[in-house]
Amino acid sequence: MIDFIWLIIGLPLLAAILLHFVGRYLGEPLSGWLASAAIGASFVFALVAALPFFDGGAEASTVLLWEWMPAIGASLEIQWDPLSALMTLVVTGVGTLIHVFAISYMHGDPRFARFFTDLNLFAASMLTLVLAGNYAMLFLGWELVGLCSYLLIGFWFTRPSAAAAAKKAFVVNRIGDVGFMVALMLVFTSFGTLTFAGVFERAPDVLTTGTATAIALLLLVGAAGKSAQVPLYVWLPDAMEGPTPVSALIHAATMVTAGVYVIARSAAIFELAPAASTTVATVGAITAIWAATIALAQRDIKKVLAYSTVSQLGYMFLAVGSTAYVAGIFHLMTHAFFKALLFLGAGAVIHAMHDEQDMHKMGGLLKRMPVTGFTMGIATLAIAGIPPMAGFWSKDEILASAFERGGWFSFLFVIGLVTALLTSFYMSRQWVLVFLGEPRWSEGVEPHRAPRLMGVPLIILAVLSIFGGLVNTPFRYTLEHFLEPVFEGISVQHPPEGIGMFLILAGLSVVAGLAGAGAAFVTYRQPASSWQRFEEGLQPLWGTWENAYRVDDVYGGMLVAPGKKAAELSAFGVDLPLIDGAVNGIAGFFVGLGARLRPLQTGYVRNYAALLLAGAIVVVAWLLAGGL
Amino acid sequence: MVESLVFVLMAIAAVAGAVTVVVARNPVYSAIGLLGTLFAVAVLYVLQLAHFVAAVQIIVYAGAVLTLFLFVIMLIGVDKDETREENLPYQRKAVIALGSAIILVAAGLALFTDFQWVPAASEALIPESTNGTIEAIAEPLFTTWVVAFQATALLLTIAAAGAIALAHYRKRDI
Amino acid sequence: MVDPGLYMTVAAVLFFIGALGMLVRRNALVMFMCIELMLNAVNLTLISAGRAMNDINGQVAVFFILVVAAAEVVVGLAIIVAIFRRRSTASVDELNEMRG
Amino acid sequence: MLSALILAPAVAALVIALIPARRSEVHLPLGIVLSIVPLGLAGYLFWIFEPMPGYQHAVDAVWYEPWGIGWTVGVDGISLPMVMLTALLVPIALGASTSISKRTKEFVVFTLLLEAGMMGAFLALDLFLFFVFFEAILIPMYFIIGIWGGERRIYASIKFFIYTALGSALMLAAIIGLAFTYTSEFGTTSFALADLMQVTLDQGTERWFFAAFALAFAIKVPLFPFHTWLPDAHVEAPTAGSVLLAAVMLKLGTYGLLRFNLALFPEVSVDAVPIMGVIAVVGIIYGAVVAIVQPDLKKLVAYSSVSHLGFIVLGTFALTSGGLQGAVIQNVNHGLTTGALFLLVGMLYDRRHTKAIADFGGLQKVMPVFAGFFLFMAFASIGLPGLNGFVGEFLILIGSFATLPVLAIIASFGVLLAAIYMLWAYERVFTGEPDKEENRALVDLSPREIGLLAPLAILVLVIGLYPSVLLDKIAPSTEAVLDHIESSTDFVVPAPGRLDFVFTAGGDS
Amino acid sequence: MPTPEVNWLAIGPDLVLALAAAIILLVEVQWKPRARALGLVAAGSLVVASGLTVVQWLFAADAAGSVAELSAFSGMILMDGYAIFARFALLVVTAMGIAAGWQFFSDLGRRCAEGLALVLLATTGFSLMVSSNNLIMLFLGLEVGSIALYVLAGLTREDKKADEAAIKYFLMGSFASAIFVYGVALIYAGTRQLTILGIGDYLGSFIVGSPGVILVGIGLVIVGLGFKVSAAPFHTWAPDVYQGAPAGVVGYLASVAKIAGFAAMARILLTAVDDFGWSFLPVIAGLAVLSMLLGSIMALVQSDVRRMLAYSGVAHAGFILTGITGLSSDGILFYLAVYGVQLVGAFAVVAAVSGPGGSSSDISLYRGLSRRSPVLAGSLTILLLAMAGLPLTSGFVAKFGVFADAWFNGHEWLVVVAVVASVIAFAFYLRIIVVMYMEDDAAAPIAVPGMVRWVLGLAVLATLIWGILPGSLLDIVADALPL
Repeated sequence: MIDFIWLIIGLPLLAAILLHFVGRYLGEPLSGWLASAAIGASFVFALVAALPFFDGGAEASTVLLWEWMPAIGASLEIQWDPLSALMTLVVTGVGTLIHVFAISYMHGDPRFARFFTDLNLFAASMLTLVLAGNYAMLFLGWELVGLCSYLLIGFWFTRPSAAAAAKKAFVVNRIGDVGFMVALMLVFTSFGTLTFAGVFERAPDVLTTGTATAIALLLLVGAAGKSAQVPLYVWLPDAMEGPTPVSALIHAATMVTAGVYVIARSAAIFELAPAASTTVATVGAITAIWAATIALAQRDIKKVLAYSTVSQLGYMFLAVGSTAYVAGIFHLMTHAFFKALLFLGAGAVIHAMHDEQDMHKMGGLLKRMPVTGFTMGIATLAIAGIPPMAGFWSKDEILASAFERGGWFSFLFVIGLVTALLTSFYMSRQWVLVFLGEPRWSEGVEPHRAPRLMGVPLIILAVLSIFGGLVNTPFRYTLEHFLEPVFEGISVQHPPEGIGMFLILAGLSVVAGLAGAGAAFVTYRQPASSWQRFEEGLQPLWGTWENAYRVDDVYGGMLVAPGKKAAELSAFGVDLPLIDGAVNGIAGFFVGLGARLRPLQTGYVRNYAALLLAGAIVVVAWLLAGGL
Repeated sequence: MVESLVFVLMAIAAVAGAVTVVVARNPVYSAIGLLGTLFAVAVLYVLQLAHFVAAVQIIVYAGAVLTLFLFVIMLIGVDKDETREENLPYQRKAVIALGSAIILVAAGLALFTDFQWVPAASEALIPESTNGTIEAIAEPLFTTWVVAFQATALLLTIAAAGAIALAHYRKRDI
Repeated sequence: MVDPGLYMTVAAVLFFIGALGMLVRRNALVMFMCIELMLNAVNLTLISAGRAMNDINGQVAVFFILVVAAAEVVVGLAIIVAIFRRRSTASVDELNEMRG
Repeated sequence: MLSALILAPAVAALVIALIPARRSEVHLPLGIVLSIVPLGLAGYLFWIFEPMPGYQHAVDAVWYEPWGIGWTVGVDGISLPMVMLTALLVPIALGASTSISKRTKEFVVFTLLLEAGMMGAFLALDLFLFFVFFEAILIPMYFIIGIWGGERRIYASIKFFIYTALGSALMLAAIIGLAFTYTSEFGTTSFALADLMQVTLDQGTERWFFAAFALAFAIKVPLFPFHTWLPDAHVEAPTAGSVLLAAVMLKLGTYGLLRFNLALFPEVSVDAVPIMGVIAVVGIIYGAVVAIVQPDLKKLVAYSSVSHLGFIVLGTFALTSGGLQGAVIQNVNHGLTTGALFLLVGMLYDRRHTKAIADFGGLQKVMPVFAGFFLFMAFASIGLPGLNGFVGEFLILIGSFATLPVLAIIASFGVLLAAIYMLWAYERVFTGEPDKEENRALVDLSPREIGLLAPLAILVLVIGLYPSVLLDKIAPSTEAVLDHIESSTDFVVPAPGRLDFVFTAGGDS
Repeated sequence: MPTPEVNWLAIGPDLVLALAAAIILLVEVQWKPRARALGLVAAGSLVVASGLTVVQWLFAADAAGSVAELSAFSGMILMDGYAIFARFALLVVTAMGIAAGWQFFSDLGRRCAEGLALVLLATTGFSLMVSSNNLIMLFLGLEVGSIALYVLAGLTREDKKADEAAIKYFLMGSFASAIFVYGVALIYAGTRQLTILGIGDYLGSFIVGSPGVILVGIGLVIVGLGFKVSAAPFHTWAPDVYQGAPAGVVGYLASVAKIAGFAAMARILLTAVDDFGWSFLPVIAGLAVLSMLLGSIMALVQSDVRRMLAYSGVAHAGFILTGITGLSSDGILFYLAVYGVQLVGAFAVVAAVSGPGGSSSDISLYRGLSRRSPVLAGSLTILLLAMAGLPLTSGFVAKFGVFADAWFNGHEWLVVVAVVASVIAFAFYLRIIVVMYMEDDAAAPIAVPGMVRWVLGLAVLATLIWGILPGSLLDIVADALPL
């Protein structure tokens, strides 16, 4: 079994290659089904392969595929342990559903097959990332998912905005990757290897706190880039230019959570760098509330989800930062369910509204598309943290752990709580704006119920969003035990013991959730005019949020523009005139010298004679001077 | 005693002639000056027992060469005064500079070094050894120097052929 | 008797004058005479040196230099005549088509 | 074997030259066919090459005994990849030259002569012989640029020639000096690398000689600030010229630094590590920054070469196994990707007769296959893991971190900048709607062109995922270089897993 | 009654040439034969002379450097390998020169005889010069050669530039000769010796108390010969003469003057007054630097190919002087041989491009030459690259040789200057190539005379062979040592 573990990556990859070459002949929907089948198969395979872990018996095992860069101890090896297994299941599971959804969503697109090629390639890359047995291979997947995100965001490349967004995503990610690379340099130089086993085993003996912190923070930089944390989150909202299934799969469920995964994976290093962990948590908390506020005021249905994703990722960072790794992973999983569901639902809505994304032009859709409506409703409740939805358990565990950690973290706990409030508010706002109230559709738009093929994944995800939380309910902590072997020897933060404390905290977050949701209902059930007045009333704050604090403009003004200036200066102000000028100058100097000397050759014999005599005198004088 | 007197006179004559060659505005005068120098130098030869060479000097130079010079001067009619003003830029300055430079070098040699004209001079002069009679010259000329003597033939051939090639216009060529 | 050095000094002076003459006269013929002056200086040097060193070869050498001088004269005058035929001038200052 | 490798192209050139010019239709095809021969030989060489230190298949024939010069050629893990690269790219470059309309015959002849020269330069183990080839290849390249180039071809070709010759001239002086030192130490005269490696120079002299060699190679690479001939040469050169120039000829510089500077002047090389490192890193960043705003695709790729080659030099002077292996393999990688990029730009130029980025837009819609190849190669040169560029740069970065941590960190920003200029260029050229009228009619790649690009693409992928295919053969030789340096200086190659080293050695950069 | 010591072999080649010259002149007066016949006579004499030279070589090889056997005419003439090699080079260059300029000679009409005779006599003179042991003898040879060249320079009448060249060459030449011979006289005064070997022995065995006069003599000798080889600053005549002299002879004129002048200079400096090396080598080095830089830089700005070649010749003089600072005769001989051949070949192309009777050699005439005459363009390219010193050509080997010698003799800095200068020189060689290959021009194709083809073929072949297999010539020059 374990020897064929590579099939998990291999199947989607194979499908991708196949589709790349024969896809256009398969056409739709066949190529879509092929892709879905591939990833589905690897889900099944992963499930079977993961069975041993459920009874906690099996050991983690690594499989060496082949040497990659021996000089730096980098090889392609798969590590199969509960954590990677869990991630694999999430990726393949959610992935399969989204694939299926996409078959009908992408219906009619001229580059249908290409889309599934890229989607499968992404799946393969993501699996490479989570199955990697060493940092080098992890980085391989890390970058490949970035590539696929680039390809898929820019899938509709004829839209300049899409192309720009794709480039932005990749470049911003690259900024993080620089940090990541430097981290790897440090790791290799300290350990002489990049394999997880080797590194984590010897970390305590090898690493000084200083180095550990350095590595950890650099990893954080990388993670912040990939997982859209402050200040590198700006690419994610733009990434919504991609087709909605892409947003669901890459920019909600899987890729963006890679950062969380890496930090959890590197727990052994963070263990030695508490300061770094605190930083992670703080970054997470800030991101969470920052993005939540922005999400409040968005009109674009997908932008709301995008910022909520950023915010939720902030939660996960808060979790892993407060070393509640399991909680982080847990939330990662549940979030994958309900956020994927939300995106797919939004996709269905957009599909139905003929690519209308402005929520002000929606409303009253519940009657038209009940399945979508209800499933999205469930997801909204889930994300709002209303029990017994999945989101409740995971989010609550995060907050509880942060609270339990105490000190600075209790402040972060408060932020988290406030964010919870905001979250439920803007999510409910969205749901209400889209599905309730009177239709505000622009004329000609005739919403139709989502095709069945779209509906099925929605329902499945809805179910998961409801019961997904039960894998790690308090006091049973199935997931906790499942992941124990991964984090053994590492102090993992747990929620407070004792039912009382738990109830208090849970109560708090539930209250927050309900309050937010209630407020949203109250506000947005009323006719448009009134809630528009409400939003007006919150100016200018509301406007600032709507414009996402103008961060893009700030970056543009502070980084991009000056950078371009600098480049132009060095190209046309330094390179051409100075450096090249010097080269040509030297050449010109000799030619000029020649022209200067030419008159010496006057053509007059008597001048020649004078020159000759002068030469003679010099020669003789020199000889005498040297010889006597 | 006598030798010294003659030497002084002839040295002056030679230099005077040379100066004439350079400064005379009329080529004819220059030629006459050259003639004077040649004669004076010939006498200096005689003073040093180079009788044969002196004779050749008079015959070949004064006789043939100089006549040729005058002949050409007349032929191409440049026997008229030339202006003295210098129309080449810097030439005059150059001449002055170079002249003084040479004098400086010479003065330096004479004053600051134990300059000897003939460091290899033998202490005792043996007049017979350099008594330039015809026999004395002929003997090395036709033994040691014979090949050089032959080479002079080439020289004269070239002179002849060259003169023809340059100056002799056959009817066809004109 | 007179020190040979004096003779050679005179020769040097002649050579010097001849050399400067090359620079100051623009008439090809006169320049040419200056060259003759220089050759005479050489001859005088050779003879004086030879005498000082009891060596007859100095005089023999002079003989050859005389021949060379003669040959040079012939060719030189031929060239001057050829030029004069075409340009009717003997001034080298008017010959500077080629320069630079 | 190796002699055949060098002589085969020369003979081929001769054959072509003997065909009368009016049979212009046969020259190019025949040239391509004949240039397969060296490729075959190289392939066979690769097959029989034993992964072990030292030179293999060495030939040592006396050339002129009194001068101690000889036809001394041999191949090791450092030169083998370069030979492969040369042999592979010449047929491709020729295949890409169907648009050469005038004087096809001369073109093919010059290209083949160029190949012979480059082979010789990579295989020569006698400094005299090396210099002969090193200098001789200027001539065909000069003609290729000067005759078949663009408008400012003459300026570019002369600049290229003089500039490169200047560097090598001083190297010649240094070579003579080395030989002289050898003679005064050992009595006999010799120019063989193996012999000259034994001379002991006083530090002053060694510094001068090192500088002379380094300058020659720095101009060839080209390292900042000697790079300005490169953009001109590339912009003006015909496609084949650009490909061979970028892919192979520049490598003579990096190869020379690795093969000669490190071997002949270990002492100074060790001292020079910080300096060369700084120069290299400045090149990396500077080249990339300048590339961002280039209005011309070829110029952009040219400046990107400056940046990439900076990595190679950095790796070379990192003096760690990672760095050296990275440098060698990056030679190949840069050859493949940049060569391919120049091919692509050339194909575009053949269709559209412009290289200005501003003239394009939305090409992905009209020529998707072309766009696909371009994006592929672009990502390869960005250093995307899984493609070859990453292998080299990652090895170099990690390898050099042990010796020059600060520089390595700065250098890693080059990777970021690469993404910026490549993707921005891609965005402007390929995405959006093809709004310009001329662009709408463009036809996608022909099977021939795909055939030219496919092998490169495949190699890019293979090296990216299974670099051992090269590294196994490279590693012994690079290790030998390090052993030589360690044995002849008190330098200790930083062993991985000794972080303390970093922060002690970190100071000096 | 003493008798002259005669050794016919020693002067055999010269005798043959002189005889041929005489025959040509006399026959012409009497029978007015066609040019071709005269040409055949000249060619035959050159062949015979070369043959005799080879015999001399074999003889010298047996003699193995014994002064007694190798010096003839009571030490007036030397028959050492050095002289023989230089003479052979002169003969080859002469043959090539005549062949290349045959167009010109046959066009001379009735004066063809004089032309050929002068060429042969000039060669005779120079070959005596390179083989003479006696400075006066050397001076005689020099004058024989030079005077003949003066005439040749002014031989054509179609072109006014010719006689300007002639008079300039003549006046400056005589001036330089006078200076040279004065130097000889002073050396004589200082050493009582006129023979090179004698001077060498004398200076080797005695410490001269006040060497001032000898030093002045050496200086003047350097100046006189420096003029012949057109080393800066005594080069001023070269550009004008190269440009003005008839295209048919200028190649010959340039190369024989260089070969003979340098052969003589090297012999005097390296065997006669070598004990003063410590005092004159710096001066030589200075002249070398000046020549290399001035020549290269001035050539950059020329628009006339002949002037360009003249200045490049100045630069080459500098390189050869560099070789003299290396105190190695063989490097110099190699350089002279290959450079002489290249020069004749290059000027053969120049003559062909200027066309019969044509005297202009402006660079614009060379536009698109590669189309109009691939042969000319191709060979000129190779020859120029050789002059530039690109590898695989004889020029590179030659440069490398002299540089190495100079370095080995402790003139590192000079070598550095030299390599830089040679890079500057690349620029103008390339310029000609650019014009020929990279600028197209629809001018009419050029017909290349068969003779010229042969000459070019020979020159190119030699250039490449000696470049790729230098041993073939280096082994010979290695034996061609002066006594």
